[in-house]
Amino acid sequence: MKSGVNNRLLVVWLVLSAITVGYFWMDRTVDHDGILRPSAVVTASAVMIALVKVRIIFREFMEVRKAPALLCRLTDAWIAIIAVSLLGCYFIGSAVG
Amino acid sequence: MNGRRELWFAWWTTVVFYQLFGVVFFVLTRTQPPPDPGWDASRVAQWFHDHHFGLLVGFGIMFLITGMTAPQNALIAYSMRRMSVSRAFGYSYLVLYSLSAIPGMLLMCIVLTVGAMRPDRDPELTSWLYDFAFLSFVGTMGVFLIGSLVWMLAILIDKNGVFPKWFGYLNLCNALTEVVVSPAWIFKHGVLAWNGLIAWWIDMVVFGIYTGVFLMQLRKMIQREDFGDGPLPDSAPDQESVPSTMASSAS
Amino acid sequence: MRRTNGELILFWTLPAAAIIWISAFFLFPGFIPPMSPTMSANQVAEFYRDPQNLPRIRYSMILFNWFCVCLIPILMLIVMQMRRMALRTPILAYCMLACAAGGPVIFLLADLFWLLAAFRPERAPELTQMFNDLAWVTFTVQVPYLIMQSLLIALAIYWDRQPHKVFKPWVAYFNLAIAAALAPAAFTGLALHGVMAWDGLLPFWVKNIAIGLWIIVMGLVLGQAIRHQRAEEPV
Amino acid sequence: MTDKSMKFVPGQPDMWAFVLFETLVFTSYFAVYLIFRTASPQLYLQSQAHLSLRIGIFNTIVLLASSWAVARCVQASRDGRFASASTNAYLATALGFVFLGSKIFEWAKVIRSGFGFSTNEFFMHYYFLTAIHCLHVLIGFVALGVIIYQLRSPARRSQELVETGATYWHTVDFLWVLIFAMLYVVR
Repeated sequence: MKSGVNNRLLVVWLVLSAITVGYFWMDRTVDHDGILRPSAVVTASAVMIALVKVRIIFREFMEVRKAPALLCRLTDAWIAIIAVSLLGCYFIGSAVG
Repeated sequence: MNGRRELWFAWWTTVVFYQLFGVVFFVLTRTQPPPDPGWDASRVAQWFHDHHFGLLVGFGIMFLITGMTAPQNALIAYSMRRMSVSRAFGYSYLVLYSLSAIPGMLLMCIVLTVGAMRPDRDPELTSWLYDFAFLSFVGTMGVFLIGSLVWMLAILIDKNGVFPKWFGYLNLCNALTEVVVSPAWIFKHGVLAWNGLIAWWIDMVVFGIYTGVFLMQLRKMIQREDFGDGPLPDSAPDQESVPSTMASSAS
Repeated sequence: MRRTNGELILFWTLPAAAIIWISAFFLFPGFIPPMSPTMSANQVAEFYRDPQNLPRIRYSMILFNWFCVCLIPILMLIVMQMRRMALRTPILAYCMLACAAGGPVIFLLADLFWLLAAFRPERAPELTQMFNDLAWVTFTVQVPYLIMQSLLIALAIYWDRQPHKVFKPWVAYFNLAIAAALAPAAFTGLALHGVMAWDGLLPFWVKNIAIGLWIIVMGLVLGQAIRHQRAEEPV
Repeated sequence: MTDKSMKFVPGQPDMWAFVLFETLVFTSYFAVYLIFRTASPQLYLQSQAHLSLRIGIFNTIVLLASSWAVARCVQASRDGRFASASTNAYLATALGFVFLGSKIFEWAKVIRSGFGFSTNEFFMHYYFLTAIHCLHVLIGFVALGVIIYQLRSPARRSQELVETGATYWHTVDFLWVLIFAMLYVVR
């Protein structure tokens, strides 16, 4: 039972690390011929992937999974707030600028 | 014998002080939100010209009332005296925060008064006074930083339950704003300048929340105070029935 | 033989310090009569460059630099007396402690500005004038903690409900009057001439006489209170 | 295991208040950064190209591993396996120092390439965000120290404090995940 719990944590860490390494691939796809260009798709996916990782950390490492519903909802609400503010700032800023 | 009224005196003085502080800095002198650090000398001279009377009257009021910061520091020091921690915490806070008012606020009031007094002064000198004033005001950090950390530590290790622990952690948030403001010494433009989005606006919101919360927490503490030295009761005692040791010679 | 607690020694430093304060006050050539804020930059520079004035400015301000903080032990003795009053909490004593640090330090700042102005009188007159302004404004507006101290003492006496009060009630009224006399000095920035200028009736004469009077009167009642305390308390 | 049926808040709920508040503060920093970024995208893109994504990913994985160690520490301590809990706490601290060292290495590298705090807007944000996060890491060492101190003596061993310290350390971790995405990946 105990090792089962610890294996779960190991899997969580492996998943998180794999997602992180995935950024490599994402970074490569945007640039052609070494020219840097802004990309709303990359930005939006980077933010969303980061938030997925944050949510996994909340749920698994920080044990929100086992916590009362209030804390679950609060952390989810916070992730929504972060997503809305970051993407909102980026897209509104891009539209205005 | 009413010990609580001594505490209420300190609390109300603090509340009134913050009201007046807000009026003077945000309305009368217009020094908050702060003007631009990137202005050239003639624009700075123009600013002094535009706010001549506001500055002189506003800071006159500050010179009159800055003493009202003393009861606030005293009350916070008293809150630590009520905790299970050493008296050294309360005394440290008292000294740190009493010290902080001079470089952290009065110096600005004095220097801007000097700047506003002589509109015919060489704009280069006026501009130096302007920098001196705002940088001493926003750039006095250590006393507030260490003071907040002292209060935080006292709250976190206290066993008498004077304040909730989350309020201790909030002190850490306030202490961090003093770190965030430090680039104001380096940047004349942008979000980290003394009027910047991060160094001023976000810090001000955190400080505003912190101030509001600590006033409420001190209020609660006074309501619950039983003048003993054990755990602070959750609700207010009806009477001050606990025998007084300090005032026993009084009646 | 009673144990020496040193309070009387601290108390008797007051007359000694007062003599030094008074001599330094009269030694500084800018106090009698007070320098006018309407002096031009060149006049201010001349004042500091005058070989008659320069040594007197420096020596008087060095004296103040040494001894202006001598007020702090006296304030601490007042704090000790406040702790004897019939107060439930030490909060007023803490307030006094908080004020005690402030007052003399503001004076110390003014002292530094004067010494800076006098250090290189050959500097551009505008700079000397600016330091002189900083010194005079700081010196004149040093009232906030002195006002608060007086109000705190008055409040403490009012709340000190016991048959033998530590300080008599008239001391409270006296302190209120002093606080009122100090208040106008806060607004000295508003005028370069007239009664409100830093050399005017209210910010200079009334304020400084009030401070002097407060030190003398509080010194006397403090001495009395300490004597009573020593008579009352067992050896 | 009774975990499924028993709902509990890990550590002091008070620490959660701090975590949520501090997350909001950081979100506001990120929002400011993104707004200014969209105002001059080329400047940010070209400056960003001087950062090494490799070091960023390495840092992220190290900090994730440190978080993982702390999570193991909490579970071990809850099961009464204090020796294992201590080992994991030390491991987390060591990984924290690896992160710190690699951070300092990266700063030194960027400074040597001629990009300082006041070089341009991007690097201002870069140094500001990484430095304020680094400060949180340093405070995190105090939290880890509290955990280790709690585990060392049978007389103390407050599970609540262990969990509270762990919650703080995970916060340091997920804030870095966000900062990493902001500084290294966002386009």
